[in-house]
Amino acid sequence: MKLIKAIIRPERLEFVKKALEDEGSYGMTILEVNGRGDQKGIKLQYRGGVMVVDFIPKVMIEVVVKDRDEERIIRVIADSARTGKMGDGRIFVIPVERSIRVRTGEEDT
Amino acid sequence: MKLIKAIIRPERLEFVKKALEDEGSYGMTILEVNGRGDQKGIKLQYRGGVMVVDFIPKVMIEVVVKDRDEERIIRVIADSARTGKMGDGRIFVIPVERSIRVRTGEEDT
Amino acid sequence: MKLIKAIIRPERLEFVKKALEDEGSYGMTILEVNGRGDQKGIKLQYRGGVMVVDFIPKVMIEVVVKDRDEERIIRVIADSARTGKMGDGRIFVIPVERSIRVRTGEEDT
Amino acid sequence: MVLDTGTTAWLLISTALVMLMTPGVGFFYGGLVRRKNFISMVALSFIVFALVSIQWVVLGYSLSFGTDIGGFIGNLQYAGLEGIGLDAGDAGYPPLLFVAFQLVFAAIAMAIVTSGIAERVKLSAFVIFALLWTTLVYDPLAHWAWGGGWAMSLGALDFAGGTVVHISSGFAALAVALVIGKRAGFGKYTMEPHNIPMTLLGAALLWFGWFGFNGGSALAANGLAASAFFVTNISAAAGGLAWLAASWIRGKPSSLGMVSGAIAGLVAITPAAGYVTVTGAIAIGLVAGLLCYGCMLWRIRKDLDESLDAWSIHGMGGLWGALATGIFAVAAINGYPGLLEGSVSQFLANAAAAIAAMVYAFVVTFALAWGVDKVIGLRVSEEEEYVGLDISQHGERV
Amino acid sequence: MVLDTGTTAWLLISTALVMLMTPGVGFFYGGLVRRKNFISMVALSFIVFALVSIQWVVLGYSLSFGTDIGGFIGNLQYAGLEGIGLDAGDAGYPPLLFVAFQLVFAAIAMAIVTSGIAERVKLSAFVIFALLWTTLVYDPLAHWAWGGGWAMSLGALDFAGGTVVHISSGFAALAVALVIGKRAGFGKYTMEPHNIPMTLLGAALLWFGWFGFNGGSALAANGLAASAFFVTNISAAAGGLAWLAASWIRGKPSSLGMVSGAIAGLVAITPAAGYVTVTGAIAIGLVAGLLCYGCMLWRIRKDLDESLDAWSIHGMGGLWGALATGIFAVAAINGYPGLLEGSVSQFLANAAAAIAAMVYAFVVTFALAWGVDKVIGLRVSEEEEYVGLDISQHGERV
Amino acid sequence: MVLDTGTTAWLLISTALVMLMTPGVGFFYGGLVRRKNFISMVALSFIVFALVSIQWVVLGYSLSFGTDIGGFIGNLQYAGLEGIGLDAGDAGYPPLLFVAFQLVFAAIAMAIVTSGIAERVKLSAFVIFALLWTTLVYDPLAHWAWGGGWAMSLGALDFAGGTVVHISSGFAALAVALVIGKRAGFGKYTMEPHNIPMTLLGAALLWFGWFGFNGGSALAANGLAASAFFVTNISAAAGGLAWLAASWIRGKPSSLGMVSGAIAGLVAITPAAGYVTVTGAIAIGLVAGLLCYGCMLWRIRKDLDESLDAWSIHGMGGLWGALATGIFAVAAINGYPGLLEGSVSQFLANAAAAIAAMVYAFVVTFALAWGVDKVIGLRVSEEEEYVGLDISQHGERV
Ligand SMILES: Nc1ncnc2c1ncn2[C@@H]1O[C@H](COP(=O)(O)OP(=O)(O)O)[C@@H](O)[C@H]1O
Ligand SMILES: Nc1ncnc2c1ncn2[C@@H]1O[C@H](COP(=O)(O)OP(=O)(O)O)[C@@H](O)[C@H]1O
Ligand SMILES: Nc1ncnc2c1ncn2[C@@H]1O[C@H](COP(=O)(O)OP(=O)(O)O)[C@@H](O)[C@H]1O
Repeated sequence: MKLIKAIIRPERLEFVKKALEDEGSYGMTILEVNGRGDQKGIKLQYRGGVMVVDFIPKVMIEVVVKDRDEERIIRVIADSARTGKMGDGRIFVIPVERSIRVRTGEEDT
Repeated sequence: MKLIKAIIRPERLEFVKKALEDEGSYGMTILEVNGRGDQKGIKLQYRGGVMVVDFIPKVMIEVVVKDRDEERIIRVIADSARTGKMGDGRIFVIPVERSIRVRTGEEDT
Repeated sequence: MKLIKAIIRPERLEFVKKALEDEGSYGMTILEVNGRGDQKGIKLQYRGGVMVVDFIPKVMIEVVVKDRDEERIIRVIADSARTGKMGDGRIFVIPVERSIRVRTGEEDT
Repeated sequence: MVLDTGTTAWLLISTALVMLMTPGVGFFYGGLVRRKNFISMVALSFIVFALVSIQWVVLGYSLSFGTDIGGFIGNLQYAGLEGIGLDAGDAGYPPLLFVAFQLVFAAIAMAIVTSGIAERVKLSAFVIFALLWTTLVYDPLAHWAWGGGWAMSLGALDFAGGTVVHISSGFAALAVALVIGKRAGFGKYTMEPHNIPMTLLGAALLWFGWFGFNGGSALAANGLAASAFFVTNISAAAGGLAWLAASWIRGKPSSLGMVSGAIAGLVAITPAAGYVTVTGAIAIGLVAGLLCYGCMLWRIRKDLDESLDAWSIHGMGGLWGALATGIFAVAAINGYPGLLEGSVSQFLANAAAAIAAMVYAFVVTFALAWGVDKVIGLRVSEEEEYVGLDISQHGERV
Repeated sequence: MVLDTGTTAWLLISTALVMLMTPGVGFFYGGLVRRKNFISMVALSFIVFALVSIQWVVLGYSLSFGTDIGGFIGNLQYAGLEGIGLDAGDAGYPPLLFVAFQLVFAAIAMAIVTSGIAERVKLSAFVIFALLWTTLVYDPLAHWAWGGGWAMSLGALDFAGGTVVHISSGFAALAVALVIGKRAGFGKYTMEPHNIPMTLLGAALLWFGWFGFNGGSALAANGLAASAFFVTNISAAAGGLAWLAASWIRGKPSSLGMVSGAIAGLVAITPAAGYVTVTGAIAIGLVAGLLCYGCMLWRIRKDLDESLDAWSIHGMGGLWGALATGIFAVAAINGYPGLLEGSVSQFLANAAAAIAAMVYAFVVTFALAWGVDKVIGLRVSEEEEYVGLDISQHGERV
Repeated sequence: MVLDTGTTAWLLISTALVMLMTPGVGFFYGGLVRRKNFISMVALSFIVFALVSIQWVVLGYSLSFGTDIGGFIGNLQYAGLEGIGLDAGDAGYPPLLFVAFQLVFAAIAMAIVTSGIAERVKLSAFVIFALLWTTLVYDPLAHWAWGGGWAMSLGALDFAGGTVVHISSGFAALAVALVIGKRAGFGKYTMEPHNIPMTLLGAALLWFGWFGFNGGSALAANGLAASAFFVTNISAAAGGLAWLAASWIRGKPSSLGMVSGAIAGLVAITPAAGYVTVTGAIAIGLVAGLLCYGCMLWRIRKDLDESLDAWSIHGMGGLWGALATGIFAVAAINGYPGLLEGSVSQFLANAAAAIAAMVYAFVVTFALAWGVDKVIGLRVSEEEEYVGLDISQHGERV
């Protein structure tokens, strides 16, 4: 299994949720985070000066998927989260060794 | 080492904390998250219509443990977090390669 | 690639950000968390009794770096986050298999 | 009589001050519940205020202040505010203003009751329950004490509503809590107040508004109003410090203890505000702080989920206040001597009125709640309670 | 005339109550926007209040209440408050107090307009726009209705500013929203209110302050003030319940519906408060709640980003109120019969004044906003909007 | 004298308005500190209010307004409010009401002082310090200016407490900050305000309450009250805009700058409110906004941890106000000419009183704080400070 950790724009969350649902993928966890990427923050001009807003609110989505779904889910998230502008975010894939359901104590495979 | 990432019901947190303490496991980090599981959200009936509350507040616990403690800690968390109803949550196990103490800069093994 | 997950004191965040910037590392994600470490919470004396504050607000920094930067970034974070007192925090290193840019859909390597 | 513009101004603003107390209760309660029910608590206070406003015009004022029927209730002569004038009336201010001033009291009493059903009440059932309660519990009690009912004839004193507003709502909250049952998980895990600053804000608005509540009840801008105003503040201060000190001895001096004690002091001085001296007020406040704190601890020990302590603070504080009025009243203030000045009869009249109100409020509320529960169900489903009333009842989220 | 201390006291406190409404609007709006613009909305209310305070002293009062020029505007005789006395004046209270009372009305009108530019206005441009608007839109409208202008001569009734404050600000918000354009992403993704409790707090302060707004407009502490006070509350209650019920039928009874309806009721009763009975007020409030709810739904369907619904609530609620005043006015209250008592002319006068105000406010605001936009740009850059106005305009963060 | 109901009504409500300012200070400060100390700041304001309420009854009023002893302090004739009547008194309102009105001033002064010890004071020590401070600093200063003390004899003017409340609390905050020392980490990392909206809410309550503070200080509902009310508002507006503009030039126009400037304007107009014209008030406010902003920058540059700027805003704003009263007083308003009308003596009297109060407040507060620190320790332990006062002092968490 893999943990797909996507950091996206908050305003794209609805689209990503919808897209994942359409793929039949329901389980996921959402975290409110702040992030800074390659753009090094947003530069605002004012009165001749420059102010850099370095951390922008983002949403982090964590989805654990079976290995065979990895590629598909990544595409779904990337496509639905995309606006094409700086700050669209990243997706990281991390290996997951085990997954246990608390309710039953059973292990998913 | 392993990162045990458990997503549980907020109201079970006290029990899990207590149970981990009894096992002598103190280090942990807690995050407030929102999640959706296999139940696909909670359905509420109203006035003939149906409203789906898809994200429910959950607590994510992250504990990094030695390999030999993995199984024990998973059991402790799963048992103390369980209510037996939908929404009890998941536990994921992720490999950790290194762990460093900031205070000393030393590496735990 | 590696996910460097550092849990530090909130008041050291500015220093860590600055230090990472000086190293040319900009991308990172920040989460507000609560944590408990080996110190088992802070003990407060009052009126003969003792009250244990077990969870203290911390900041979690997640940075994904190339393998060759791992050591350097760990040192930078550890050094800039250190006060030398209990509660300075931990750094965990987790393997990352892939990293995708949402904007372009391309994979970093 | 000639219109007294000063008194009219004071009653206008007092009415506005008391109005602000109803959302004040909403924020006070809203901070104490879990996050998922915050909006629900505040919304209930607004809904109560609107419902009672309309009910008061249609029926409530007349039932409370119409010509007495058997000592129990008023007749319907003023239904729809028939015949209420805008002139100077008998007392130097417009009779309609008296209707307004009394309206805001009826509203806040109902708002206080929401303590007992917090985090689990079904909104539709609540609307019906609220209309029944204000009509069948509040209006008769207002009539008894102020509208020419038996308690008034007996000479029981209730300056600003210790019995009418606080005993009634406090014991009603207890009754309805028993009918609706405990919150899911009560006693199994802690239910911490999710936003203490909002509770403190509510407390500030309540303390502020209470000057209109008690000061306005002099129904004139005069020395009596000033005295009621002053003792109100002092009793609040004494109550707050007493609870703070008591909770300090047992552990930490919490801010919630400070404001709970202040409200206990405010409740207890309410019936007494026009009859006691500053010294009496300090005594009343101190006892109220300690007593209500003790009642709250007892309630928790007994595993009663009267969730936000309307019973321990308003119910028991109101009971103490009613008795204390009979004890500490001083003839020099307003012509009524109490027990300490030798008037046993005053004390007995007050005790009788208070106990009767307590029993009536508890029993009738219990019956009403039971009936509503049987017919349409007072409580949300378990799923709805789990998700929280904000989402399940209002479709909103903090 | 001899100074009437009761009336003076009532006007002093009424002025303070209305002052509190301006930050009340700030919190009401602040809770409705996204987190990144919360501070901005509240800050705008404070800035508006300060700007209008100064403008009113320098020019505004005189333009509004100076000797009439052509039915359109006042002259500059009172510029800098020249010749405004502290004595009893002609009406038993100090003329300067009337200036203060009117000042807080001018301020809140401008604050309501910020609905139309929420989350995207450039602060520097807003300051200029605000000064122009209050001078060229608000001041003439105040003059028309109250300062001896044509609407007043015509006999149009506007007790407390339904036309002057609400129609003007509501239609101005619509006009400026059209000029500034939609928020980035509007219609593409949902923009949920980020802090409903703060909106409820703002609503509580508005309801509270409105007693000064309408009650104070009697300009005396008397029966008329009491009547205005009473009908204000009842219309709010009716409006809140109407909107709540309507939204319940369509889905969930939201707390925002409850308070939006209450404000619709408050807006609609504003011009009528001194002329109608309690029954009239219930009708006015009920219709206001339903009408404004419908207007809001229409606005959303039409994809108009008049973001916080000043148009549907203040604009359309004010319009309804102006007409309703002409319909429901009752001679027994204040000497003016309305349509239901057979006075067609009263209805027509009110309709004419309301429509003129609507057109004037819309057109002139549109022109001003357009001009400011051309010259210095009314809107922040896309980047700034994305980050939010709190950071980009104020350098602050919630 | 005959009771004047209008004046009585105005003083009743003014007292309530000023009462609300104390929690207002709590929320203003609470938003400025870090999250972990939010409850603590608000709780301190409630605790102060309760403590001072009791102290005022027992001792404070008499020390302030009892028969003069050597120009320095009042005697104990009114201890326990002995002999304070409910009749019309000499001035047309009940003497007890004057006691209440003065009480709320004493309370807010103490609340302002908490700025200097924010986020690090030990609650038990604070309780003792507060009782000492109000008795040994506030009461004498109130006596000097208003109770028949030397400053009053000298003819120094302090309409509503610029010296008594603001200079005293501002310089006291500085003194106690020096004794208690900087917050751990001060200067090492930024301590950002954690909840600016709550600070804005506090500011709204303060601005609102200030109408009672200054307007009520006319001690009558008349033209002087109206004038004091009006100039209060204008000075606040001018102060807010001045600070906003100054901070805009240096960077961003922050909302905190807007409200800080408004409070600076309110502070500075306080002593002058009954003596100056609208033009004077604009000048006073503008200078206050700029001056206090400058003082704040200076304080930060000097690395002084007078944490929430009571010194720069209340202390220095109050000092400026006291001098400005001596400069801008106009005989036509209230019979007192100032420097601009040629009265050097008025200016000197005011300067003398202000400087004496400043020195007295600073020195005595320093000594008291030092004493309390030596005996029981004014500050929490490092661990407690690190966890925050909410948990360590109150056992509560936001
Ligand atoms: N190296 C990284 N490690 C962890 N998080 C990152 C990293 N780079 C980017 N992020 C996260 O992704 C978000 C979007 O990244 P950004 O570079 O702004 O997007 P884009 O790649 O479209 O320019 C950031 O705000 C941050 O939260
Ligand atoms: N595939 C997944 N990836 C990430 N998080 C998940 C996944 N499935 C479930 N979760 C998390 O676990 C929580 C509980 O899951 P749920 O399926 O509701 O419990 P149960 O298995 O008892 O039905 C969810 O709210 C979500 O936060
Ligand atoms: N085993 C662990 N698993 C997950 N998080 C941990 C673990 N141990 C510590 N932490 C996190 O690190 C933070 C700091 O740890 P702590 O032990 O207090 O620091 P120190 O090592 O300096 O004493 C904790 O608050 C917690 O969030």
